[in-house]
Amino acid sequence: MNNILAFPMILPIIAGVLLLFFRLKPNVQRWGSVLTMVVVFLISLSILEKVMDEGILRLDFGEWAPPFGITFVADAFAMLLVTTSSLVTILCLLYAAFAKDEKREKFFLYPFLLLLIAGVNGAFLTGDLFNLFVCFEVMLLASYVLMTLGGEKKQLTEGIKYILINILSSWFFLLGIAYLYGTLGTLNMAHLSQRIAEAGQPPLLTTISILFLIVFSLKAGLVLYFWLPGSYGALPTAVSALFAALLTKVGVYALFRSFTLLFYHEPSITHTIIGVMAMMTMIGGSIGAIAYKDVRKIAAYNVIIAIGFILVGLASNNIESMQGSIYYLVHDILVKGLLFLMVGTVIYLTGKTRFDQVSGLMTNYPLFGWIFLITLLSLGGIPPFSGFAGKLLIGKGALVAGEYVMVAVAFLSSLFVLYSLLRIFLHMFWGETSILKKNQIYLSKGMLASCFILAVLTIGLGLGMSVVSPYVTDAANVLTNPHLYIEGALNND
Amino acid sequence: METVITLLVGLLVSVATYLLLSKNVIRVVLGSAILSHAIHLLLITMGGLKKGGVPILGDKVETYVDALPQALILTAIVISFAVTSFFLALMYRTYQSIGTDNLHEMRGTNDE
Amino acid sequence: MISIHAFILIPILTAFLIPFIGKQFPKWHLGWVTLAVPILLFSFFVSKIPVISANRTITGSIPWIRALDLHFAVYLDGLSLIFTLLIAGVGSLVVLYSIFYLSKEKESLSHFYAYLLLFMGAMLGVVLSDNLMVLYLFWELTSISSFLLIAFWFHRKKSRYGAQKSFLITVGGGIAMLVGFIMLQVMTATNSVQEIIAMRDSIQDHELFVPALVLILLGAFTKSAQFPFHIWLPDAMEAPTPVSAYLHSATMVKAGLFLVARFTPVFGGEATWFWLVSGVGIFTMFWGSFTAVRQNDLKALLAYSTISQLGLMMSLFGLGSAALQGGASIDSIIYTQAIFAALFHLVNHATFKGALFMVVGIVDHGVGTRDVRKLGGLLSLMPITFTLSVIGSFSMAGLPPFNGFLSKEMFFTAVLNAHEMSMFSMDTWGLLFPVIAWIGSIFTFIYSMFIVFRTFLRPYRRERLEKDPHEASIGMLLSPIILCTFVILLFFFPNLLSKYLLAPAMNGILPTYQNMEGFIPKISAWHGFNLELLMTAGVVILGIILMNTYRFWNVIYDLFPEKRSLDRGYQWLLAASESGSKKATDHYMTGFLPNYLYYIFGFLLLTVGGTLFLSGSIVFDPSNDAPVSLYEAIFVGIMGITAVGILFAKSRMTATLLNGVLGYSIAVFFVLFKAPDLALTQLVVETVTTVLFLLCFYHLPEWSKEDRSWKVRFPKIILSIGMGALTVLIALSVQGNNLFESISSYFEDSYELAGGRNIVNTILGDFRAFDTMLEVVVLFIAGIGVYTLVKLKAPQGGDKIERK
Amino acid sequence: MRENDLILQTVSKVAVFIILTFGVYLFLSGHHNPGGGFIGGLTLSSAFVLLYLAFDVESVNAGIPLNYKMVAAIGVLIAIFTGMGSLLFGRAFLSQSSAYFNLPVFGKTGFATVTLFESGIALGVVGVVITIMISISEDV
Repeated sequence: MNNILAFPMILPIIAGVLLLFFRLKPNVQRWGSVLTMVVVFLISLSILEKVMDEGILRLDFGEWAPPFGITFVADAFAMLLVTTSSLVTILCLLYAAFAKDEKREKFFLYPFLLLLIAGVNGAFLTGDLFNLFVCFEVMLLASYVLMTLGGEKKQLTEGIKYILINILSSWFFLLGIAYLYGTLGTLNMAHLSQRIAEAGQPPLLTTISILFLIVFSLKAGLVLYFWLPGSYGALPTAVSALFAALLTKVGVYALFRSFTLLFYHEPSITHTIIGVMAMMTMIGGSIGAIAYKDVRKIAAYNVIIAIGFILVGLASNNIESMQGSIYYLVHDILVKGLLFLMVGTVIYLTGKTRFDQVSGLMTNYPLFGWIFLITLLSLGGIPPFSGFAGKLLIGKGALVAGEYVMVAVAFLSSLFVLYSLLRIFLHMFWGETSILKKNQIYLSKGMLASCFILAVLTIGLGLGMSVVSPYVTDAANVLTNPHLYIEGALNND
Repeated sequence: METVITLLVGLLVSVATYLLLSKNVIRVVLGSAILSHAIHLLLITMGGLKKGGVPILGDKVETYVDALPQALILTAIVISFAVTSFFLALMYRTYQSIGTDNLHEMRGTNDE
Repeated sequence: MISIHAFILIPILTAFLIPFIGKQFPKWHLGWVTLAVPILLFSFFVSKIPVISANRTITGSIPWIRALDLHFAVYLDGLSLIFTLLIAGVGSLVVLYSIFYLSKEKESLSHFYAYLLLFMGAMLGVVLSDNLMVLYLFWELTSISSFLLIAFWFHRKKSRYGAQKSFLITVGGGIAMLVGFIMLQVMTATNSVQEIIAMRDSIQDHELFVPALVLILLGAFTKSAQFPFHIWLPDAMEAPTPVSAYLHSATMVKAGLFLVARFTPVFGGEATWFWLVSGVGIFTMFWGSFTAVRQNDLKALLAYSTISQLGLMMSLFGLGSAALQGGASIDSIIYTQAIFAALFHLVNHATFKGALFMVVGIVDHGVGTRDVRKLGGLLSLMPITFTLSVIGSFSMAGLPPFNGFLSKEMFFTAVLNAHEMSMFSMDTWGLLFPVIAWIGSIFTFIYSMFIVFRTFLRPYRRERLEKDPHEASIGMLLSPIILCTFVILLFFFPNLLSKYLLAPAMNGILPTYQNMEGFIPKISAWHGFNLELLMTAGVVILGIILMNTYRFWNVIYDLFPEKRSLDRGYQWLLAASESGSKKATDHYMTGFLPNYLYYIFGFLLLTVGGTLFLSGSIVFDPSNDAPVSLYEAIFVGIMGITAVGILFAKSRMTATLLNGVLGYSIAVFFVLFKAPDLALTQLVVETVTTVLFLLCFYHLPEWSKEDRSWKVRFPKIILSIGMGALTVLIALSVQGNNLFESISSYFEDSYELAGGRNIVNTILGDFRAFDTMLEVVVLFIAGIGVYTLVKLKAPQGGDKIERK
Repeated sequence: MRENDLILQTVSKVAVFIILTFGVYLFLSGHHNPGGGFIGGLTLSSAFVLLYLAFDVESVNAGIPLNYKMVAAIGVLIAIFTGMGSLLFGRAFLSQSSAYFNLPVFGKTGFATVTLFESGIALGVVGVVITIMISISEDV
């Protein structure tokens, strides 16, 4: 019994609901939510350590043994993501606390953010397919509200699209659950895995697995990313950063879980499709990233490229590529958060959204400019920043798997990443400054602090990647050996 | 019975899909509502129909119908209620704000 | 051996300290602080000459990411020693020169020296790393520091343009190289270059061997500005001149050569390697010199000349790699001499080209322009500078008594030997090498002379210059003087260099040839009347003629107009890919939701349906079905009709009510299907939803008609039927495929287990209480969400970017 | 909204009581018969919905001055904290338990944490549904 496992999800919910009672006390809201996430982060870290010591942990809600009750299962993969997500949430909340968007703060910005992260953490932890659906809904409902919070026209119209596509994918998810339950008669993921293995994944199950692939691809933005660029462009900075860092990652997580734990018997069908989709995503993202001058769009398409890149690891389906994907996921959560904070801050400082409308920010905000350069290099996977290890291993894994075309697309896409962001850097940060000193908007140290910390993290993580290695190795080990997960999630002693 | 209901579900899905592809938001919402109905029906069908008594323990009945899908559907109904009501409110607000319920007019610009 | 690591890190750490020193001690000239670093490095590496020339190597390793086999491993052998000395030596001179070149008042010196030191450390890292990935790290770091230095004056548009170009090309090449490295690692399971060299024989037949080779060469070619990637180098001249002298002629651009030399033991002997390296090299040599002649900007001229000289060295490395074909043998030893020539020229080039760049910088600094159309007659005004330019240019042109003569002669020897090779189908193509080399040398001669004649001789025209010309200060002259001294010294004492530096480097590149007779030649200025000397004479004679008739034949450059240059091609490529991408993305990212749904449904039908049909998993087995009673059938009929009715509803009110009917019918079904809880819930929810629908619709307009044209309707119908059919087919197959008993029989003991008789309710309240709890959270979010949505309205006046 | 719907209003008053009673019944009987927190809560709130339809928002609000957002929040908190109660006894999160008491009037009464949990659910549902209704109808 590991009640502590429930906390990464429950604590934010409690805090979120409690903060409702402090509607007109913005400081309580701000620092209460930051504090909550700090606690959640520390708890997640300790769970992660415990997982390393004791192996996979499990919490049976209501003490109903699996597969009958709902369980939370913490393996290193899930916990790494929970920990990283909580960390990036702290920084986004910190940014929001200094950005002081009082209009939204009064309308429960922080409770919704906390509920969002609750859903995210729940999705990472749950060991039950239907509960995954419910956790998704917690996250999605919160994201729907955040998407439209503020009521600006663009938020509303983009919100309608975002929400409808997600509703659709939720119903497909339910459809998939119905089919799976009809065939296998159970909902616990480990139990499902056992039964699928026993049945040898007949063609029907492969078909159903493709339905799940579509569902999670919609969430992850794999090929079906149509909702993504528009909606991310309509959000306030801190929210967009959190969306970019987390929302798609939950879909990615679900893809990894379902195709390593459940449907891993027919990789020649499923993983081939994933590979093709990953390439399509990278290509679509790459051309999208250089197509527009709107910095938010550029950033959004960069999210898409990364999704494709991470999925190369799943498609290649070996231990190296899995490790690579996990490294890259951890990196991407942090750096996408950073990128969106940077982009949002640029817009805040200049009031302009297109990079050709601004120049010379380096002169006005030098430290900010350097952080942007670091962001750019880190996103491009340049060592010694945090993206390198993942990039390296994904490449290696794909090569070992003989996926040469995929390797080519993946590494070309990182050139597009660099180019798309380099354009922003060259135009907006270099050049003659277009802002006079006296008209310069003050960039508060608090807002800069979040960016700075994330930048330090990407460097520190890059240099100190060996700190993360044991967790990643362990996580990839579980992903490539489903029986480990099953043992951890089902054994009753 | 199962086959009949499945066919009905198929019909509902078709209708829902057709509505979802409309450019009028109201039609789209109706489509989504019908889709959720269809899936709830399908979910209960997946547990097998009328294969026993009402799943309330009593002395008379020996077997019960599969109760788990019912619990899931109950959850799903509530969730779809939550989603639908939020979406309705959004639609209403959007109309209030931009004066249209036509998706074609909600395309947004490409900013360049 | 920790010390070598330390010497890589010292410049990098100092780079980060420099801005702080600058702030703390504003009176200090940062150049002097900086200068200490390369001098320290230089003396350290000089002190290693005895060890290395005794044919030993120094290694050391610090773990970085063990799980990935990433170690900060260093390996100092003869090859890397030459480079370290160049980096530290030329580095010292460049820093010294820059102290007088850059104004302390006007320029941001802390940035300049920080970047320069960063580069120095990175470059040392490149030549000293034994670990592929660490090498890559430093490789990209050189690109980045070069990027920063090129854009040192970042308010200039051209600087930014040049910086972007060099970044894209060199970092792009670096990424290719990285893939090549990963391939090597996949083949050999190690990241250590030396271990890979040892495994050479076992990987030669691997299918990734040639791809890895090509990709690594891409890295080398982009970095060393080989055709057609050379286009970044001329634009890199936007950097301050000391940077051009240092990075873009003496050191960074030679990283590609280093890479080729380092990997010669791995790939040498492979035909692809030979042809790519020597072919691209020789053509670059020609193209660079040919283009250099037409330049009017002295720095551009030097840039093309650098390209040409890099090509020359590249081709020599390529020709020399032939010696490894079929293993080391005394017959092939003659080919190794190409590599020796390359190494020798590498040093020579650094001396004379460095000096020439500094000379150009002095001219630019003194008169305010580098345009040869404005310059002329500076001989009397700047006599020392003139002398230095003569030494540099004549050496570059390959004239005695300067070091360039020696290596140029050896170059001719090498191409002539290559012509006689019997492998790689050289018997057919071999003649091209001496011919192209010779033609290229003629152009080299011409532009070298241009530097001297156009700048210093010709009539002096004051009115075209911005400033009064004057001889530069001794501080500025010191560095080029030292370099020119080397130019001359190396002509007279080349064998000293050969003994202490070139020989160990040769052993590093071609270890299998060590100690063989004739492997290390004796360099002599005079070796009798032979073909090489004849070629040189021809170069001089033809060169002088062509130089004097330049205005008659320069029309041939019109064959290569600016419009169709590679540079324009690059610009076009960028512009076209941007506009093409925009077109493509706009095309499908329409912002129109139904379009997106089309894609999603279409993709779903394609993938799921495709799998369903191709895997043949469709099963239909109604034997287990429960019976259908009449009134059930009627209800099904009603629901069907209601559903279809919605499609044809004229008003949205009708549609909403029909949807309500649908919902209530489902409630009835739930009753029929023994699900009273569901029926109740469905009833209430449907009621509340319908009320909500009506509330919201109250103010909405009547719905507009959909487009009824078949063009719109047809795909809709197809997709709808497809989705319905797919759902049914899978559902039926699932029903025929009940593989396992459901777990739910467990819940039938609900009373004993959880004290409730209503199984569904017990599941909700106990077995799966967590779902229920979250469900309420979902509902809660929706409720508060509706509240915020309705209450929080954006201020009137349209979208404002978040700023308040 | 509508002033003259006197009949509707009268009927509503009666209906509301019936529905309310029914809702409470459903809520309580859920453990052994059809019903439970959700259904009870939904039914209860439908009674309120009816009130709002029959009368205007202001007068209902004047009659029942509650901040329904807070009701919903309290409901959610009750549900969660019931779940967390089991932590105090060293049991897993959301472990339900029941005990029997001999109460003076009701006799032997079962009290299960489930009931508390479900009351949280019901409260949450009521709060949310009414919040939604009020928000939209006030705005209209």
